[in-house]
Amino acid sequence: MARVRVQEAPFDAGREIAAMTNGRRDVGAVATFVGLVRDSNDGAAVRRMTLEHYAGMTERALEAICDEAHSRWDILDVRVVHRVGPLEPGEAIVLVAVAGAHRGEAFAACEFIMDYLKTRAPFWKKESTPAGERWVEARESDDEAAARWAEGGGPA
Amino acid sequence: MARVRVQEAPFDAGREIAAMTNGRRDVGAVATFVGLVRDSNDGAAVRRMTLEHYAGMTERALEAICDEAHSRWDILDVRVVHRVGPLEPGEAIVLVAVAGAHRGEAFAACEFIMDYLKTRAPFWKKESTPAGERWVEARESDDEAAARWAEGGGPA
Amino acid sequence: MVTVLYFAGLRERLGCGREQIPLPAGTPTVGAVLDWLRTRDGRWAEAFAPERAWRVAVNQHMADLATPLKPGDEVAFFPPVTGG
Amino acid sequence: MVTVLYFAGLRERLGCGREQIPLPAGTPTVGAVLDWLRTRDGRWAEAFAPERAWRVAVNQHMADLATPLKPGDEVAFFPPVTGG
Repeated sequence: MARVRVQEAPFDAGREIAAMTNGRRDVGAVATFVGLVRDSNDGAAVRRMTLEHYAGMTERALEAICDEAHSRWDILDVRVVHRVGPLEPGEAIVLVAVAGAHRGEAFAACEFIMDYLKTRAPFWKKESTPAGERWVEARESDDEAAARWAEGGGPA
Repeated sequence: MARVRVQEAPFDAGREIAAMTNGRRDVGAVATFVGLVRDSNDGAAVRRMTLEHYAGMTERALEAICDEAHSRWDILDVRVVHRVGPLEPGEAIVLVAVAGAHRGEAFAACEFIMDYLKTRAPFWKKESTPAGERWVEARESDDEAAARWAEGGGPA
Repeated sequence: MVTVLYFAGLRERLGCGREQIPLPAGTPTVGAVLDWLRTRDGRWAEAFAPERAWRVAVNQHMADLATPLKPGDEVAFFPPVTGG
Repeated sequence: MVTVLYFAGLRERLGCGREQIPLPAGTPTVGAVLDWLRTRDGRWAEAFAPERAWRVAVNQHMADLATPLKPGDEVAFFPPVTGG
């Protein structure tokens, strides 16, 4: 399976981890993040969420983020799966999994990829609320999270 | 399924994540760590690893670490599964999964639980190498990782 | 000509997802394209008003007002991203 | 009496995983148990020599030399942990 995938279908985190580790004996640590649709956001109930993206650029941007993670940390493999289209609360949106020899680097690279994905990959969320549909606004806290890594180091 | 489990059987990370999130609509983030047996350690080939533990105290120690994570971060649920008995290189040893509304807290709590588990839960690893069997020595780097959280804050 | 794409809220506000426009004369840049778009009608001037946050990519790489353009380039305008 | 448990390398070195020993007279503490164990024979003195790293738990909670003991307590000695 490709390192980066954008798809409408659900994914299985266990399978993604297995695909990275099966047959390998040098992986000591896999850090994984799964993001899900919540039923409330900014004080409003969320009934459904629809994800739009910029096909082509999305894959390039995600590949570039994975390459950047490999250049910053001594990690062995990465998987990024991001869903698009309509999603219900409780459904998974995104998976980032990082395999490495040791846990510190796997955790740091996984968090880095999520922070960069949130600010650099061309996805947009539209929420359906009781008051109608609305595009989700970008968050300053996401910019701040991504800015932590600017010095080439980051919190870990 | 119980929040903390010590078992000989393998586990499925995808199922553990699903067990925490199925039926919920308030979880926005799940951070997961899986630790695996590597085929080398401290310069020697590892053919097999055997995990011993202090039944009873292990579960208490893991429950206390989970409680501590809940008291430090605004998280929604935690799962810790740790295997014991003989394991081959490539097999998973431990899973820690943390569900929260937001990713920063889920990542921090997951890393905290792993760091504390490594220094406070009564498990011991014995490696089988070409030169014979040996008990794994505790690492200073694990003590340092756990000490990061002493001020109640930590790196995130 | 260059291809111009619009995404998400910007696409909806403009009622347009994709169009071909002439490459601006002189030194063609993203800024020159934007100046030309703003002269069209109120919707375009409003969508790209100074207080609005938007991003631009050229040939699927993040770009800015000074990024030079050549015939056949793909220029995409969109709001700050909100994936993940 | 108290129950004493040994784990991992310590269990192997002592050739013993579990035993019952008398509660020390006077003020019974983990330290008093350890003093008594060290008087037994070379293996015990060696296993608990000052340069060796070990940990102790009383009734399945981490403890130290000053931890008081009462009849029926479970005292466990083991090397620094290496799970995860």
